[in-house]
Amino acid sequence: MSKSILGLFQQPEPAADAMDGLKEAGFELGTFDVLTGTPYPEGAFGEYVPQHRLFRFPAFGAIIGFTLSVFLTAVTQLAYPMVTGGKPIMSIFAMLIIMYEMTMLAGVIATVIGIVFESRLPNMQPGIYDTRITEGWIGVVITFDDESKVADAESVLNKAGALEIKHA
Amino acid sequence: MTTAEFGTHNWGMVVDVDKCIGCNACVIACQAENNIPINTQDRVERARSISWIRVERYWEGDFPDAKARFIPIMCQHCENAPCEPVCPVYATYHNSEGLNVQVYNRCVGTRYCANGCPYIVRFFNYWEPVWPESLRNHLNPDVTVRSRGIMEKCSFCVHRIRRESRNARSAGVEIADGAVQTACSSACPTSALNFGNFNDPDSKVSKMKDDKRHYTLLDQFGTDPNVIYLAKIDADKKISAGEAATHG
Amino acid sequence: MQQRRELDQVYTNRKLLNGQLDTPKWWLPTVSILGVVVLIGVVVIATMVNKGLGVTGLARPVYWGLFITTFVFWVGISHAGIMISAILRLTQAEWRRPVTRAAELLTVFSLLTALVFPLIHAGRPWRIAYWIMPYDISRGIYPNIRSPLIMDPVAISTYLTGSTLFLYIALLPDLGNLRDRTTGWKNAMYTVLSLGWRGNPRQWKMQTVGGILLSALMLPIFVSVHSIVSWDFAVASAVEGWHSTIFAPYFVIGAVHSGVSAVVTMMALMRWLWKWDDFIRPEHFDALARLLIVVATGWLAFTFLELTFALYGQDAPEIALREMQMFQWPWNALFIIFFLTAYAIPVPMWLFKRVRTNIALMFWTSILVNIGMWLERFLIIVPGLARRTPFVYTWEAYRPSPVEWTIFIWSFAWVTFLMLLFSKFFPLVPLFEQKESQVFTEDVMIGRAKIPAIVREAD
Amino acid sequence: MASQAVAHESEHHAPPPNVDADMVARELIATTTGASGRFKAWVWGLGILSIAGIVALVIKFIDQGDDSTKWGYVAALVSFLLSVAGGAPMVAMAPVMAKANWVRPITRIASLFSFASVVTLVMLIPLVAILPPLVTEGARRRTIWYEAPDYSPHIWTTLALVMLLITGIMLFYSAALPDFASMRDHSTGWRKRLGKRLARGWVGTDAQWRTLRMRIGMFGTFYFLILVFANFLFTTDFGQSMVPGWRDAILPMYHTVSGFQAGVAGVVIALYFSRKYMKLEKFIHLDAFWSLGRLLFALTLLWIYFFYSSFIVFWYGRSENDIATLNHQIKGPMIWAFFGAMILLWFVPWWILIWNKVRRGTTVMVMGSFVILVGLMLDRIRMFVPAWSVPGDQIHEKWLKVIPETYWPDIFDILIMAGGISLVAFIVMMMTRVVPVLSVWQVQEFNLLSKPIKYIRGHATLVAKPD
Repeated sequence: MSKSILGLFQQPEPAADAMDGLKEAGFELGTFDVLTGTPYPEGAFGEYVPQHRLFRFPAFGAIIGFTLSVFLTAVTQLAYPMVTGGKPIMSIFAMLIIMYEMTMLAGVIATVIGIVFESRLPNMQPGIYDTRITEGWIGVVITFDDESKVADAESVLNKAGALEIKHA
Repeated sequence: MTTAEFGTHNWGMVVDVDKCIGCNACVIACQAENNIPINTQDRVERARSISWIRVERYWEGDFPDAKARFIPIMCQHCENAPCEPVCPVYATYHNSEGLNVQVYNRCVGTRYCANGCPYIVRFFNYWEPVWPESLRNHLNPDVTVRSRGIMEKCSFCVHRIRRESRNARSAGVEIADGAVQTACSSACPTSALNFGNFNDPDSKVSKMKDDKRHYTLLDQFGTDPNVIYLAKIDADKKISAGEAATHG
Repeated sequence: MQQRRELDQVYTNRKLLNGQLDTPKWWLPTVSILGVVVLIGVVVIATMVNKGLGVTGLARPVYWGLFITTFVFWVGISHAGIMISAILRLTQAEWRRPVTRAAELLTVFSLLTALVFPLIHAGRPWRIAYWIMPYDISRGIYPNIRSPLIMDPVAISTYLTGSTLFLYIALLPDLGNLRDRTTGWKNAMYTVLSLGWRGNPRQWKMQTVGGILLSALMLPIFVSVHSIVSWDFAVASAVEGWHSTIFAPYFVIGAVHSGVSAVVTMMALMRWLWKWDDFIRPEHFDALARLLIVVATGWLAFTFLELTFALYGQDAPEIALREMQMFQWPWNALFIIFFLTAYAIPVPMWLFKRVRTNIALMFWTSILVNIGMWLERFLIIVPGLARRTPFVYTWEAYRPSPVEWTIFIWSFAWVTFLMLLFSKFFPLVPLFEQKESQVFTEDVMIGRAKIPAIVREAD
Repeated sequence: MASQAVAHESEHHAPPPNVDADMVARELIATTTGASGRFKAWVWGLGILSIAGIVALVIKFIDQGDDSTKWGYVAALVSFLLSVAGGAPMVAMAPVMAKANWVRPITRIASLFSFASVVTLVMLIPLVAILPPLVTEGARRRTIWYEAPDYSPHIWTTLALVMLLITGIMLFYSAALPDFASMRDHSTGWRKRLGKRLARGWVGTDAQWRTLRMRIGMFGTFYFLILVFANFLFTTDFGQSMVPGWRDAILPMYHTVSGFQAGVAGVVIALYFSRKYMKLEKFIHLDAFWSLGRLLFALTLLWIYFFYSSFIVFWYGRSENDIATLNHQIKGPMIWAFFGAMILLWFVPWWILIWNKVRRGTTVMVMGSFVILVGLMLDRIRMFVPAWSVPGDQIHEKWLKVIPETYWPDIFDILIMAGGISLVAFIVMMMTRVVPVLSVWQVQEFNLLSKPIKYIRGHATLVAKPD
């Protein structure tokens, strides 16, 4: 895994400064990221806004669930055409309810898969991290392809007032 | 949709209330024929007795000129049976001969069907049925002994229907009208209970059911029963126990 | 509504994780006592399955009794979770934050409990595999999907699966937090469970967007579940008092009423047991009580409609049924208690802010509501079945047997037991939401007035 | 339902800037004067249509006043108007209760609809005259008035609608006091005089504001209760009780909910046009449409839910009542209207409103709202026309034995319906000449309570939530 360093801040402002500094220092977006213990308003650190395709997942799941349910409900009735209470063999209005439930179920499951996938989890090598981030500290993590730029990254972090810099 | 129109048989019963004398012979016959557990005093008191057919008695008028009215009630084998669609396992459904059949082996005992039935003719087995030693050999081999935890009800003596149709098939003839008799109808001394095939226009029951006295129980539920009642004719006033009960 | 309180995050962690990081003194004794009760219940259930339903008080024509009532009751309670976490999330109500997880938890566990009752109330439970696992070809018969009893398991399992996943997704950041606070095998466990959560913008965005999306998806399920449960009853045209078109929304709003009350009860308990006075505050109870007033009044309107249109037909059996339900012993007593506890006592009390912000009073009133709502289900199901129609030749009223009561009590012990067990390993108050509300609330000075304000992201 | 989520895609525009209070007052007061030519033309057209409608109503009453089976369409119209004109002010109320900030600028335009309840009353008059009494030749028909006097339905429904009108106007007025004051201060001519008279010495002291808020809350609550009550009475007395055996407990709630749906749709339409043609973009932010869109979407789903939960019960129950009701209400001669309603009231709006992009825009939203209104009209027709076409000698049977011949609209009905609807539009348009279409003080409050801020590096809005 490539080299990466983590600068720790206690306040959002200096963290944001660090992010700006990194942009100016010519690090392209995506190579550096901010770690927080709570969600901040989007773009609060001037970080790049992550793109996602979450909305496709439920639609996809719903379609699968719907087709499955149509098949299931229709086949179970046609395979055993037993008249009950003078209801039609293909009782659409009874089928609708089960079709609805299965559609929603598949939609939800697909959404959850989507959430996990889109947040790039599970990730068993999370990389450089600090437990104080869940205590309100803010981490700015930079990953390098070449070792040369480590120094100016550190300088940027220090200039912004990083309380601590970790290497990994 | 109803199954009666595409089957060759549509078994049904015509009950002439006018002829019923309330002797309860049908009830006894049914109990004996269908291996129904003995209704001990305790079960009757706890409203857990099982009687596939019952004779209800109503009093009309006040003493001294009170009249007793009788009406035998068994499963009505409705075409639009409320009990059927609610069963999750098809344990009760409508077969092609117009019977509302109860498949004991499928039943899981949700008792939902009994909730749906307005005639209260479905019964639940709370305990494993037991018979005294002396009665062990009196059980009818043609009829399943129902284990605990399942529903049961009048089957129009389906085993007799099967037997007759087997005989007819082996003899290569149609089932003659009146060949099939349920336990209750064969036991009825006044032939108030008449069993037969409604799809055969010349059968006895088909002729009887067009009588102008005919009515069905609780018709406001639209169940379309296969048991037709013929109203009681009264010298002084034209009202039958059945109607009194129906519009009760 | 939400007073702003500066809470240091370290403090927040320590307080809200006190259940997991160190065990409270009362925890072990309580859990063991509950465990004993649960054990007794399980034994009783086993004996009932072994002996047969004769041990219950059921008798013709009342074929459904305490079990189905309690089933409906627990399904109703389960409507707390999505009501709180989904609807309030979509309406961006700030005060929902400390409540959401506990509510979702209540949903999951009460559904698990509710599912037990249809199983054990059947005559041959061991055969119910036939309609839970319907598609074994060896049996050669499929289930009858026209039956509401098939729609029930489908709907409830959908709801259960959905809320469980929802719960887990919302748990991820807190699992990461616990991972950072723990060591040893616990640390390993939380590391695996948190899937390597780090808290970068992408993950947080998925939390917010995904949370709202899931809420939007869960909402229709939430509505459908209790509607389908209500159709178990409403489709039976032969049962006066059941065959009413209003049942679906009527049951749903009743479920919300009882569910939200149950959440109030739980919040009070959490506040007392874990000493979370800083996080679960009077204004939360205040907000919930305001919500409850609206819900309860809506529910009352539906009750009124249900009654009106029951009598609307002016059929003799229907009127006889209502007469029994309201004026005959013992139903009349139950009916009076039901009305007093479900509406007449709590709602007028909630009108006063002093009551709304008094935790003890809220605790007791919310319990009252649930007594009333249980009675409501009982009064719908049993008198409806003990019909007053022609050809009902047994006018036997139904009296629950000790066995049924034991199993009824078991269900409560079971839910509490599961809750406490969960609380040992996972935080009951979502920490990150708590902190988020710290980040997202500020005070604005309008003139001299200090007014709490919320940061809304521009969209 | 995926896109019901309040996600915000990549576009990250800063929220629109605030407007200074004095500018708000000046510009909004200015909108009452200086109507464009197009506006005048519309007003004339609508006015003529309305007069034609009223005339047609009178003639129809003289001509066919004796035959109740011919009045189904008028009943449907009354129900439609009750839904739209009655439901719209609720849009002003419900979110206010929830302290939503986006609703503040648009409460006025919603509460203007309450004046249109006049039309509902006018159209109700002949119906009340024709509605058969509870007891006809000795037989009492099924109603909610079990043993009540014979004319209770007539009295109480009328009373409820009158109450609705009064409360609606009171709601409007109590919220409009400060605006009359600002008219008094900034307007000219008769508007100035009117403002002077109606402002009742409003200067905006603390006490006055407190009473104002109290009044709004009080009248809002009353209005809601009365609206539900009116829906309940109208659907039962003028709908269900006209059909033997029609017993649908959910119908009043169904009617109310679809009424809210129609009300929101009406508000969206009014909002769209006033925003477009009165240049109010900087007061009515897209945020309002966004929130209204979500509300409308939810109500659209509620419609199908309420409908299905009554339908499935009939479908399973299949007692004689149930079958008769289904055949009469749905499978009968009005099936075209039913399917039309189903498509236009649920299916099409559902597929329109499900998209975030649509709910962030205005044009497609307003189209969807029009679709909903048409669908609602069809829905009311399929409910009330069959109900009223039941011959008077059958309405106290136990259940409907034969499905009666339906009644097709004649020229009068068409004129009446067109007239009634255009009269509503006419009244609302005229009211915008009298008072500002957006409530001045609430726009100012909106700007006061929410201000765009720069949060660290990102854009956000800071919304104050006063208790």
